[in-house]
Amino acid sequence: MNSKDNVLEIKDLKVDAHTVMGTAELLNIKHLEIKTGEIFGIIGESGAGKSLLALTILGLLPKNVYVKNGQILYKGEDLLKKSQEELSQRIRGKGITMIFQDPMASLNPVFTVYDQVSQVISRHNPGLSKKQLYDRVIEMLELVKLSDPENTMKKYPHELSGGMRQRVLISMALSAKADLLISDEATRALDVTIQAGILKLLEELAEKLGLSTLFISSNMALASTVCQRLGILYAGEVLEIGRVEEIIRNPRHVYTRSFLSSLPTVEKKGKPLPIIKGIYPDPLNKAKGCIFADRCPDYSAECSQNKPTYHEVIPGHFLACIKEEKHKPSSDNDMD
Amino acid sequence: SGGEEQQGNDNTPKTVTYVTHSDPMVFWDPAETWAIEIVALQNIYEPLVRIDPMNDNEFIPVLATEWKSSDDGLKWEFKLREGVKFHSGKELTADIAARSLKRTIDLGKGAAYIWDGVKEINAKDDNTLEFVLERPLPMLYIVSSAYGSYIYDPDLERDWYYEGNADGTGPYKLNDYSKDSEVILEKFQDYWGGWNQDQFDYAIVKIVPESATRRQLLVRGEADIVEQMPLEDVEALKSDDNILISDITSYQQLYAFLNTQKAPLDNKYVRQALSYLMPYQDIVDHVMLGSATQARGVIPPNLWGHGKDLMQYNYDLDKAKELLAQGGYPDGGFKLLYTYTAGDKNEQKVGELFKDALSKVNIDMEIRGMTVDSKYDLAKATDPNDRQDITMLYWWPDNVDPQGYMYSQFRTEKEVGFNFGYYSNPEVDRLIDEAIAISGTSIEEATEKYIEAQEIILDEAPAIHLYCENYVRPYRKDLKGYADNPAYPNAVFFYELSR
Amino acid sequence: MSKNKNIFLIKLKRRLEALWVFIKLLLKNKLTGIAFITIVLLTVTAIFAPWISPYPDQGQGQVNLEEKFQPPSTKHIFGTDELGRDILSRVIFGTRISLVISTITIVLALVIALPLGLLAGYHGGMVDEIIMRITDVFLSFPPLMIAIVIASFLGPSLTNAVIAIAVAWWPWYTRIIRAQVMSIREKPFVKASNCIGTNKWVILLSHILPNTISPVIIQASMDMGGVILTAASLSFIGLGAQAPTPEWGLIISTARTYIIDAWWYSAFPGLMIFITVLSFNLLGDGFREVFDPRTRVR
Amino acid sequence: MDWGEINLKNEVILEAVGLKKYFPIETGFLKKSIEYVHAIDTVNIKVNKGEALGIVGESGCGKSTLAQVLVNIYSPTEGKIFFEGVDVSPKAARNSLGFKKNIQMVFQDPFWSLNPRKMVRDIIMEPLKVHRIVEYECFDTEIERLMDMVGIGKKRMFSYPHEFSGGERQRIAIARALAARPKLVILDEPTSSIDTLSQAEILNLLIELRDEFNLSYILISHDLSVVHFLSDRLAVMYLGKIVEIGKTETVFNLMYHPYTQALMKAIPLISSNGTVQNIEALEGNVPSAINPPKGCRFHTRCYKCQEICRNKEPELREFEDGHFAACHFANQS
Amino acid sequence: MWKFIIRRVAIGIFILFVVVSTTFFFSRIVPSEPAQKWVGAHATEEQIEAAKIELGLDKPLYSQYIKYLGDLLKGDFGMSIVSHRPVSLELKNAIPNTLELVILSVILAFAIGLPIGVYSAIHENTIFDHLGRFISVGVISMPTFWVALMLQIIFSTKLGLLPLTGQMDTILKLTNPLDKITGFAMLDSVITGNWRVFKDLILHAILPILTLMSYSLGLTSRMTRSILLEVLNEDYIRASRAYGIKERIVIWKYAIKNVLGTVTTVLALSAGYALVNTFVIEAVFSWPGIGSYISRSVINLDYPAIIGVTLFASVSYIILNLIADIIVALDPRIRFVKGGD
Ligand SMILES: Nc1ncnc2c1ncn2[C@@H]1O[C@H](COP(=O)(O)OP(=O)(O)OP(=O)(O)O)[C@@H](O)[C@H]1O
Ligand SMILES: Nc1ncnc2c1ncn2[C@@H]1O[C@H](COP(=O)(O)OP(=O)(O)OP(=O)(O)O)[C@@H](O)[C@H]1O
Ligand SMILES: [Mg+2]
Ligand SMILES: [Mg+2]
Repeated sequence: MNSKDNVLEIKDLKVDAHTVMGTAELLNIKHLEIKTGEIFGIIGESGAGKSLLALTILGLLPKNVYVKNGQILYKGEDLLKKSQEELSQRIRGKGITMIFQDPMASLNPVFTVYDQVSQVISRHNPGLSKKQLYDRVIEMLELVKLSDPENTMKKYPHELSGGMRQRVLISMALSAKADLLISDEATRALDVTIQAGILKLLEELAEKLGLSTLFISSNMALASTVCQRLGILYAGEVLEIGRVEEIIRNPRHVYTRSFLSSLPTVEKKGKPLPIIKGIYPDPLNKAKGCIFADRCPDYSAECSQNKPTYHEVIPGHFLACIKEEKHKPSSDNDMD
Repeated sequence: SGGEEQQGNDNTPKTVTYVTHSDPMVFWDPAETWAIEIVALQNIYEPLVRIDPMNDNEFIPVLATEWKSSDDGLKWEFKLREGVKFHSGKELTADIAARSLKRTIDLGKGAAYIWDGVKEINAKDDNTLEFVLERPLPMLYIVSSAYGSYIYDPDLERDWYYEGNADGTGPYKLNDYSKDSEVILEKFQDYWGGWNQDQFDYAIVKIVPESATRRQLLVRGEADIVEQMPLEDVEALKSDDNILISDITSYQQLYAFLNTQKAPLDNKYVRQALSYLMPYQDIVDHVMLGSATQARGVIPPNLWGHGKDLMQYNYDLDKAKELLAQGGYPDGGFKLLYTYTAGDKNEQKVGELFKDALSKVNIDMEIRGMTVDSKYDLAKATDPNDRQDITMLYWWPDNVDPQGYMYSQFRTEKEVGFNFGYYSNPEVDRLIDEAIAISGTSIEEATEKYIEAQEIILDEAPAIHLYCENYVRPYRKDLKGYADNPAYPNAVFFYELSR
Repeated sequence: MSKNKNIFLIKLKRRLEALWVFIKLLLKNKLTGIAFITIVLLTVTAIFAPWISPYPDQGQGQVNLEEKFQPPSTKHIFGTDELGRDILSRVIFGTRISLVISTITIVLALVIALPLGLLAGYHGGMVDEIIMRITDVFLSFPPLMIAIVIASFLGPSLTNAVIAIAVAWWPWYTRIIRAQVMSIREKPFVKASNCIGTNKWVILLSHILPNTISPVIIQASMDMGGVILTAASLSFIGLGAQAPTPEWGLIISTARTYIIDAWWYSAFPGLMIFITVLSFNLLGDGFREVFDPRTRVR
Repeated sequence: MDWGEINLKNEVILEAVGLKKYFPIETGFLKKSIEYVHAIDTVNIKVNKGEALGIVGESGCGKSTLAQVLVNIYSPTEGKIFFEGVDVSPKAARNSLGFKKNIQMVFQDPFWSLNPRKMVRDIIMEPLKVHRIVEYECFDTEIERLMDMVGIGKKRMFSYPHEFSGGERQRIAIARALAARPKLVILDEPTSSIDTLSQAEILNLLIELRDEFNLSYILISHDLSVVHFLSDRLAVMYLGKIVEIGKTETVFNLMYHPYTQALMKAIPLISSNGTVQNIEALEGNVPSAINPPKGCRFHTRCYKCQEICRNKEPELREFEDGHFAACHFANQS
Repeated sequence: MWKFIIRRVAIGIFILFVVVSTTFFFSRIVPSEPAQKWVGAHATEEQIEAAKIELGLDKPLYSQYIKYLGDLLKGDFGMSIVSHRPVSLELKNAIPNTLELVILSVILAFAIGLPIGVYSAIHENTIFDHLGRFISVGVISMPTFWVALMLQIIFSTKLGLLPLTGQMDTILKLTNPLDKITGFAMLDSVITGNWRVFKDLILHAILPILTLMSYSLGLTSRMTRSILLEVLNEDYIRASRAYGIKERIVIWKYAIKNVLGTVTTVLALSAGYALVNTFVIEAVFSWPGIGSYISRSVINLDYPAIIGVTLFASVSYIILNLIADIIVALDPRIRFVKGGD
């Protein structure tokens, strides 16, 4: 694979945190790449480390969280080697940008929409005249299909509805013309009926502007509607990566399989759902071996000995499981 | 502005600075003043005569130049000095003087009672003032009193004074007053005594509550005279070459009154025992650092009426134990309340030492610092059992006469005034009354009566007589003419000073 | 019955375990740890003052005139005062006074504040309105000012100072407790008890009350310092403790007269106040950190 | 009134008629201008014995308020509630222990649904004590039984809530609800704060328990698949009103109300064969519950909107047997 | 907005009313005879009776109370029992001196404390942060009167750099008299261009200001730090960083504006504390302000004076809080409280 195809490539990334209770191992990602122009989804439960991954890429980790080792290559450059200054100058906004999960919390409550959008635009286009700036703001707000931008931009975030706020945020994220957009559960705080609109917009913009997108979500169904490839994140580790159809129809990791099968779908009504016992791993004391070992129905002693290697099972489909290495995966759907 | 600065330096007036511990300006009306206003007012207002106790009670003419009394002692005449002007420019006349004293008497405030027994005050002519008395009085002592004796302009209103004004005949007039900060006096060009060039243009009374600060101001030369210095500081200042210490015996004596109407101090033996338990020597040595003498009787040493041969209690633990046993408290075991004026370090330390001494005979004592008013309120509670057991009181005379010491503190009272021992002995009352009656004619005879009364008081011990203190006041060596006059406590006569 | 005793023991054990975990967490932060140890030491000092202080009698007021104004030395580590008393002993006995008055004051303030805060927060409506308006009046002024005014009306004494400070302080707790009650009241577990049909007083006392204490503890530990400062200020201006009580503020008030020749006399008691108040403030910070869920990871 | 006696004649366990709940709120800075949040506005529902009624709707449409009015955490502004045919609208009736015992609730927030300062034993004991379900001596046996039932080892009786995972806490909450031996359990988004794997366990448990004790459920969720999975009948709420109610399957298939259609289309679902339905957006924003739109509340966002919709509020009309919808143009596509 | 201000003012007036009434009744309950005090210890019964009439103490309590309220409205706080001068007159002279100290110390505390807090927060858990925190907790843990004494010892006694006490040099006052225009000495010296006096005033004010400042400084920097830390953790700060906004703007524009509201409240609070601390330290510095005034009045139980100062402090505190509230209410988050959906 040519790394030129990849807008982002993560290698051997380990992220830890100091906490009052001790050191927490939050992320441990062997390998992950986002191809130019694709929408790549990261799926994981709450607390899996999705937001942390996004923040690591942008170099915006909270004070007590730090990168232990690894590389994050953005167009071949290692972001982890860059200073905050450089990240702020060259990468954030211009190269990589992000939409946060809570549109209310992500807009500064004491500034108007215009203040906030224009600040981003003028940061990346120094030397714009007042008039030009004004026009650009309107242009950006129109891009995200905000109705009546002239009025909207005079308002404070409180005066906007959730959907409108999220649109403003997207317009800010796009103002700098980045080529990688991270959407961290951009629709989680929105009503379902609004959510669909935002998703459509993201899809459209990605296409129109040629954006690569890292789409973070906890909702597999939602991610499946927009993404081309999916990565399954569990307790900070990527267990499986593959094309959407492959992941949904033919999941290879026990966790992915259990996850899908435990979803109460229409067809399963009334029947007992298959159950996976056990609890989500505690980042403060993680298992040495496979992270899913203690809940895995296929558990055998060696699972808790070593970390499974991360390997490609079929082209473009990666997996971290000792069992699957041994028995070649069957290509049929073995879900109930 | 450089020139301006130069000019400022050239014109620097001659100033003298006297630093006091609290704002002296409380009562502005000269008829009313009877406390520390004296610090400033003695320089603004003048009496007829002043007394110099350091010089065998010599009387110094001030506004009066001559005086004489009739043979029966019931009429006195004072000749007023001529050409005396008020700061306002008004001329002093006998009529003004008479009316001002009458105003003082009529208002009845402050120390007006010193004129008790004066029947009439007349202006016989432009500069002769006549007093007609009910009984013979020591008139010179009265007109030289520190309070209540000022001659002022009787036509001015009380309100005018309280707006912060003053108008007297004294060498200095009021220039500026800022509360809690300073009183500035400026020389009165037309003063009858005239001026020489060494005298000061301005006299500043600066108010600095912290003693440590007062000391530093003095050491740095920013102050010329300071008052109310802790004796420890005075000790330290003695080694400073630029500073002299004025240390004179005063009339100010400290008493601890014992509540004679409340158990257990209603018992004479217990009171005597307490008198033996007071560590007099320690107090003189360590609280007063030697600037005091142990009291002998009620009346201080330099005042007539003092008994040189009166008995003194001294610290004697065994005797105290004996007396306690006699009084029915062989093991102590009671609790006393000691009240003093909050902020008075000496009274406080006396309390701490006394408490320590009492603890040796198993008597507990609570020391309570109170504001003057609440201390008096408690001392005057209707039921004697609600009152304190021991309370501290300083006494000093308004004029140089022992009457106040005896009459106010130990004569039977219907309403509690200053007799905080609540002491009542008809014999003592009789002696005091007789002494007062004859004090205008024969000081010797009066003294005998007073001594007799003191003997009884010492035996019955309604009060512990602690010490007569010295007025100790450090001042800059280059200040000339400074002499403390205990008859005018805390006052400094700036006119006499020069550099 | 033995089974009940058993259960009681198990519960006690669990509670102690929880406390132990809490203390361990608290001590993780070095500064908090030091503060905690300092406070433990101060408390021990206060309790065992007569045994710890080199001259216990002098600590309580016995004079020793031969040794006035001794500078710090091996014999008198903090020097002596104007009556020859050992300042170290005075300061040690002062620990007792400061800790006792601050504890009493805060307990007193809480005794007033708890019922009112609970009532206002839980009941709401008119009761709440009245209680809150009263606290508004008090909260409109710095506590020291209220204390000065009250103490000057009551007359100077340690007891009156305690009363005055408590009067100045309770509204702060009322407000904290009320806010906490209002937020806890809306929590699902309270609603669940409601559904169950638990008596509302039981809900208030056994569900809501225990959950209001953490902010109160944070505030109280900070206030221990605040009260010590206020009490010292009152004593300093003559509205608090009376001689020869070894109250720190009073000692400094006396000592300031001798500040030029005997710096140790005012410096050490001041330092003692500083250390004590600082420790309580740091402990309060530590409590806040440990109680704050954001700084803990599940 | 004897609540212990079951009224056998009536199959309906709970019925609410014309239920309204307005929350007064202070707007502006002066207290005077009090406005009302019309959290639920004239709602009629019935729950039959042994049945699970699902309620779905967007955030803020009044689902939780409805639940809390039914269990008497809030008193209704208007309307009547009947439990087993008995009018429990008077305050005294609603507050009586007998009524409270019969209807319990499980809350969404797994962290705050249990008192963090109490041990599991005390938490589960609370209803036992209040309702004297068993003798005092048998408390521990009963607690062990309940813990066993929801699948928490009885060894953890003396643990504090924070020592459990979200899923486990929800089970303890369920155990507490069942300790009172209620007839109706209201579940307000019982699984939306826990992970998918634990959710499956809870759902299974709920089904098991229902069968075992013949419980009735009201299940509130915004996750359609959960509601579909568990409920027999389904109510769709919009801005404090029920816009469609009927058998779950029917609602899913017929979707008489345009809002139901929009809601269904907006939620992506994975079917077991791995197909993912595409989602469609509904334009416009949810209007404020303080000043709900006149006429049909949905008219501001409805593609079918006509003049009548702006003026006249549609009634719930019965379309199939037991299937109601409130739309003027319900059966015109 | 206006409604809000009116409501707050109404509450303020209500609080004042309560304070006035309580102090009034307090001063009548306390067992002490004002008339006796008025005329002094030597006075006769008749004089006391006369004084009672002069002071209006012969009337029933309620009419005394009404008269008292009426007098207050006219700005008449009564006569000082000790000095027999109108309290309002004495206050009029003292207040500007105290306010000068309070205002300057609060401004300085803000100007220094805010940057310390910000810097501390930005560099969380670094040495600087620890130091900054320690200093800010430290200064609020020191008794102000002790700080005053120590500063005097260091800067005045030992180093001799600054004047020990007082507001200005007396001799300078005689040679360069200062015209009273506003009553605020420093302001007057600036207005009249009297620079020598100005310099002298500043030198005298340094130590008291430093003392008063210490507490406010600690409070401000502590508060700024903790709130800024909270704000910096907010998504909108992370978001603006993610858009590549310059760090300087993120902190000093985006974050700080969210902090200012609370810090303003703290500022009002600390101005109140500074005002009350003058009660303790003005005597130490012989500063002719209301602090010296009340500390002496307290010793003398001069109720009219105590009440006068209390009322002044109350009014200032209430006004300060009002201003803080209004500033906070200008925050759009609060302004649009109605808009929540
Ligand atoms: N500052 C921090 N210090 C320590 N641990 C943290 C910190 N921030 C997050 N974590 C932990 O890291 C893990 C991953 O957090 P993260 O916010 O990335 O989860 P997420 O997948 O985004 O979850 P959600 O869906 O709830 O947003 C969690 O266990 C969380 O507790
Ligand atoms: N105690 C209350 N006081 C005032 N308004 C309230 C109160 N509780 C709820 N509301 C309002 O009532 C409306 C309905 O709230 P409710 O919690 O019932 O919605 P919901 O459907 O449960 O939403 P969600 O899905 O977000 O839980 C909302 O607008 C809410 O703001
Ligand atoms: Mg997240
Ligand atoms: Mg809800």
